[in-house]
Amino acid sequence: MASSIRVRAIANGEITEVQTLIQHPMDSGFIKDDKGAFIPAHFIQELTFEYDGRKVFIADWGTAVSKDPYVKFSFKGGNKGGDLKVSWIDNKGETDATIVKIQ
Amino acid sequence: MTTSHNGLPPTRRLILKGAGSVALAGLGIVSFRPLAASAANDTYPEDAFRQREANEAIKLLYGRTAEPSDKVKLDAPEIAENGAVVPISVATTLTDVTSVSFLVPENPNVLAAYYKIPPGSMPNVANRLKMARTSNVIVIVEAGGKLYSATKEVKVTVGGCGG
Amino acid sequence: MDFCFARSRIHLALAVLAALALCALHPASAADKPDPVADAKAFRNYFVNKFPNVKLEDFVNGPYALNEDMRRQWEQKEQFPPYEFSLEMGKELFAKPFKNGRHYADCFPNQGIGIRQDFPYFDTREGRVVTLELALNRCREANGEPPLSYVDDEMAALTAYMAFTSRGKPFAIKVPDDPRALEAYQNGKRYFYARRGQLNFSCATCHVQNPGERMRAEVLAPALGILNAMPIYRSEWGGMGTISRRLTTCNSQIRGVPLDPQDEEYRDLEYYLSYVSNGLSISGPGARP
Amino acid sequence: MTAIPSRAQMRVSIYWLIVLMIAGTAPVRAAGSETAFKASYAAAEAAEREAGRLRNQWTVTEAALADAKKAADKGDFDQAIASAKEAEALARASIFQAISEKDAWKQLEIR
Repeated sequence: MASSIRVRAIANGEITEVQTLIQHPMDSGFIKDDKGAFIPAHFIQELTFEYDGRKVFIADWGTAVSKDPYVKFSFKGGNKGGDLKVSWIDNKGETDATIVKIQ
Repeated sequence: MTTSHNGLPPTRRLILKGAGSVALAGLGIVSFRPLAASAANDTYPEDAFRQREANEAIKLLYGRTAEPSDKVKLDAPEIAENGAVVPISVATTLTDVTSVSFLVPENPNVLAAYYKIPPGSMPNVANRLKMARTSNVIVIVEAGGKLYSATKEVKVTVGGCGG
Repeated sequence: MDFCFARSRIHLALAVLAALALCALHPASAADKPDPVADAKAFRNYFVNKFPNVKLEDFVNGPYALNEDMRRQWEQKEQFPPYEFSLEMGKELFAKPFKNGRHYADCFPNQGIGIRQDFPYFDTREGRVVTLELALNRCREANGEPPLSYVDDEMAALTAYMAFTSRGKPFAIKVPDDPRALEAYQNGKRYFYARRGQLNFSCATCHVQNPGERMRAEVLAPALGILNAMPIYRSEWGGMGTISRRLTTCNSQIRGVPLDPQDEEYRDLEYYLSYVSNGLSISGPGARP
Repeated sequence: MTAIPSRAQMRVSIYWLIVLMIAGTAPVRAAGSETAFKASYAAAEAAEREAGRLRNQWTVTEAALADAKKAADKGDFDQAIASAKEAEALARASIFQAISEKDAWKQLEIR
């Protein structure tokens, strides 16, 4: 299975800009299916970015983050070719993680 | 399947977290403000995410109130092209920012996202949020231990006629 | 909202009838021989004159060409478009061999890369319009695979990938010198302008007379360039959707019972509508609210 | 191809449609019987089939037919007949639309 996580991390001088898109339903629990039953909430709760052994960004998400969620942030000190680790855990305890090279 | 990011299976991680706080509370070490998270605190603010009132969510998240500030620039559309995916971002000239949160008071759960900004990371964040209906969007920037906010109304035209 | 004014189906039907009765008093002029070249010119001129501030090549971006606030949202989403996953799926599906070892690529010129702008075409051997969706399923069937649903994710992903490899290439639809081709073209044109459904709308009611206006929550796209962006990822669908899916939902929205996907009338419609956008670039897969 | 109706024919069909629609909206005073329902339903179905042959059915017609059937299954024949008559009126309106649009579409064409 391909990773659920897509990352673009680009270093420009001392600042690295990181954009991430994750394949996830982000079901809010407030939507009904075709049969009128509520689709249970299923959403990423925490998304963590680590570089060089330190956390550079932590996203805590609720049910209002869009399907296939996206987030952009930037941090100082990232080097081209350095490893950025991205991982998430959702409310059902499912997880995924990936490591990408900063470009 | 990959493992959880701290190497523990997720259920175990949650149990440990719960057990830890009970134990510490029992020893009387922790004053009862476990929900007033800061960037150093890694817990998921579950209760804040369940709130239906913006003030309640903010109180649970930070334990204090925010002041509007023109140093917080909230960018959101006038009219959301679709409430399912509304691009919203914040930028600020404030220094020592430790967290950023987005709230949508008209959503069933008002707190949408809470971002912890460790030292060395920039206080500029863009994300895409769901909006159930026309609402203010509130962004709160926590900087130097104080809270600053900006608010903008986003119109959401819901498709269909309700029937 | 205009769409909601009539709870009573009967009252609306009466209104429709009144409108139709008025139309009947002014019979249309006699049909001339179809002239696709003149049609395409008139079609383009109409939109260029209606929207003098929109660059011709921007019409392929649909409502985003007409509405600044929406355009900004679109551009922000395009930084990392939500259709990325569908596009990847399309690429994988396209490369995956059939059970007999052959590939989609074997069914198309140039291995299927950069050819979206040539669809639909009129097959003079069979005497009918062949769309890209139809060609993909025929390719499957010729290789012993069951056809895909025309309205599901896999077909959407495949056509998204094929459109993506064709971005920037101008539509190059041909109406060959064959009376059947001209007839198909004319049939597509008729379908485009004919009113249908209880709301008594034609395709043109929305996409010729009212592009840029809001209908329910949507800003209507101009008909010029509308297929160049197909398939489209719609936030409303939370996924990529084919031309077939869009046409059938268009019909339901005006309270008409949709035809079967890839029905002759839909294929002819696609033929006509693509032809009159000749020269405008493929921009698909597109993103729409 | 069906012949394009003359204006006189159209006027006749408009007349019938209005009659049918008034019938469809007027409350049925006498208790509806199953036999009366079957007749109304068959007429509605026939009209909807004709609309299908002209490739111009309306979703609301289908909904009214389904309503009629549902009411009949519950034994509410007054409601079932009313829905069937509504379905027939809608189907006839869609037939009329299809026939008149065989020519009327040209008025919208960009030239």
